[in-house]
Amino acid sequence: MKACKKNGQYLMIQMPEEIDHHQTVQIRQAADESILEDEVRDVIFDFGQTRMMDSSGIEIIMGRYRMISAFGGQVYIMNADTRIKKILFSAGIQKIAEFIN
Amino acid sequence: MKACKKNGQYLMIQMPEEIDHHQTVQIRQAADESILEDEVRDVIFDFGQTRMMDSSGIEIIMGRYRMISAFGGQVYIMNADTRIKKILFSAGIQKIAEFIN
Amino acid sequence: MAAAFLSELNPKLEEIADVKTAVSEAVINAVIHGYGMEEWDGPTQARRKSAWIHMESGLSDNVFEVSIEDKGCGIPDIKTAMQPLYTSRPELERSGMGFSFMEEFMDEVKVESTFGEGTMVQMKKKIGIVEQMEEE
Amino acid sequence: MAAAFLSELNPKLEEIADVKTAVSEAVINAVIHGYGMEEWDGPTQARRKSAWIHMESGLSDNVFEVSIEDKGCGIPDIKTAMQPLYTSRPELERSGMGFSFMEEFMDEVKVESTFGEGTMVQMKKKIGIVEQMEEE
Ligand SMILES: Nc1ncnc2c1ncn2[C@@H]1O[C@H](COP(=O)(O)OP(=O)(O)O)[C@@H](O)[C@H]1O
Ligand SMILES: Nc1ncnc2c1ncn2[C@@H]1O[C@H](COP(=O)(O)OP(=O)(O)O)[C@@H](O)[C@H]1O
Repeated sequence: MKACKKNGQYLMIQMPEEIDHHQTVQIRQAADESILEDEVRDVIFDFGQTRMMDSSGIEIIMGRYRMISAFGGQVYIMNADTRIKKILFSAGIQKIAEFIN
Repeated sequence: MKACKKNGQYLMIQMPEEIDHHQTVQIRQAADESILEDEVRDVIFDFGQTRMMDSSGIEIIMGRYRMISAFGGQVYIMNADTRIKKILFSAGIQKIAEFIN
Repeated sequence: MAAAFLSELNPKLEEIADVKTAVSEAVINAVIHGYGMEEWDGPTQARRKSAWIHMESGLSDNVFEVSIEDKGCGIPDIKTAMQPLYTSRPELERSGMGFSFMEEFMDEVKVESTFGEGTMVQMKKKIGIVEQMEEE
Repeated sequence: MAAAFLSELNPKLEEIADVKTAVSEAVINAVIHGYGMEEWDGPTQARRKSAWIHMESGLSDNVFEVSIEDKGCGIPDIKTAMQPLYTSRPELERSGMGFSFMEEFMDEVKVESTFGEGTMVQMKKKIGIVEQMEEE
């Protein structure tokens, strides 16, 4: 998938402008393949382009966290704007993911 | 607007993933300001991220063409995928705009 | 809304974009032409007016159906309205391609309208036909 | 659909995103919980089943209203269902935050449901309040 870039042990996932269930189904498939096959350790979600997100955005982060945390992996969240941050915080994502910039 | 970049006489407009009426209202405002204030000559629409487009995508191109062609300006279309190209062609956009790559 | 249904059927991405485009055309037509909302001058006037759209969408037998209905001004002459490039609002930068796109992207488009009373657009599209044939 | 209405009122971009999010939650709930479509195994089964969603949205007096109705399985206990983090489908990677997001982003959320018959979610939100006050 175009939206995933692997850099060494990191999987970088470029989140779309609008995150809903339909979008996350695709991202999830691609991400899980990458995590399993390439033995990725950490996952970075880049929300730089994202303007709208429903709870499927929470689900995709929590799901990837469950997969990789068992093996010592860490989830990072990048470039989330104030609105997206507020949504992520209201679901307690700061407890499982680290916000970078 | 973040989506507009000026390079000399060009105005480069980054089209969103999904182009509908709501999106084009915003793009139009920003583009027209730029065309009028900065005396831009040519306009480039970059469809590289676009996956879905309704007829408002046609309208925004035709409208900008009308504004700038009177002063010798030209409209270019960049990075449109097969699907978007098909839509643009079905509306005859190739008669007023030049497709680059 | 359309995408929510369709994504469960593993359709081609193109099919989802087709349906979204067609629905987008019909809804914006209801808002702009049916209710003339482009002229409402923001919240002040909205306080005095109201506009309703009724949308029903469903899936049965692999066919996605959607209808979009408004109680707006209606279309005096449907045949003319559906012609490519025809628009009653060129001043609004309308392309006149709305109905053409609906017809291009859907398998079936039916328009019913009573001038002064409202408009209903019904559309159908078969989804995931390729897989269906392979499975048989 | 919601965006089409709202954009004519020059709302804040946030307000549009809020409404889109809330509608998205309600629609996907109808599809996944109401009709259990996540289990339909693609087109083959879709040929035998059907699913319908009814959506009505409108604007009057600056208040955007939307209702989303399905004829799916219904909710046995609405109070439990609406609790943050509650989901009946953890195996599907559902977060249980759907209703919480609807309540967070809209001014009013009402849920009616009859077990075995279907569910209706009605939501309201005032739009463009800032401008309204300035104009008065
Ligand atoms: N829901 C509607 N209510 C009233 N008139 C409509 C409606 N939908 C379409 N029309 C009429 O049909 C014409 C053609 O529509 P369309 O092909 O979508 O082009 P456009 O929207 O660009 O004008 C419109 O200009 C308008 O006069
Ligand atoms: N339209 C519906 N039909 C049937 N059950 C529903 C519907 N909407 C919600 N529910 C029930 O309410 C629960 C909570 O919903 P929600 O807060 O959106 O969380 P989630 O969708 O993540 O499970 C769901 O798990 C489901 O059991």
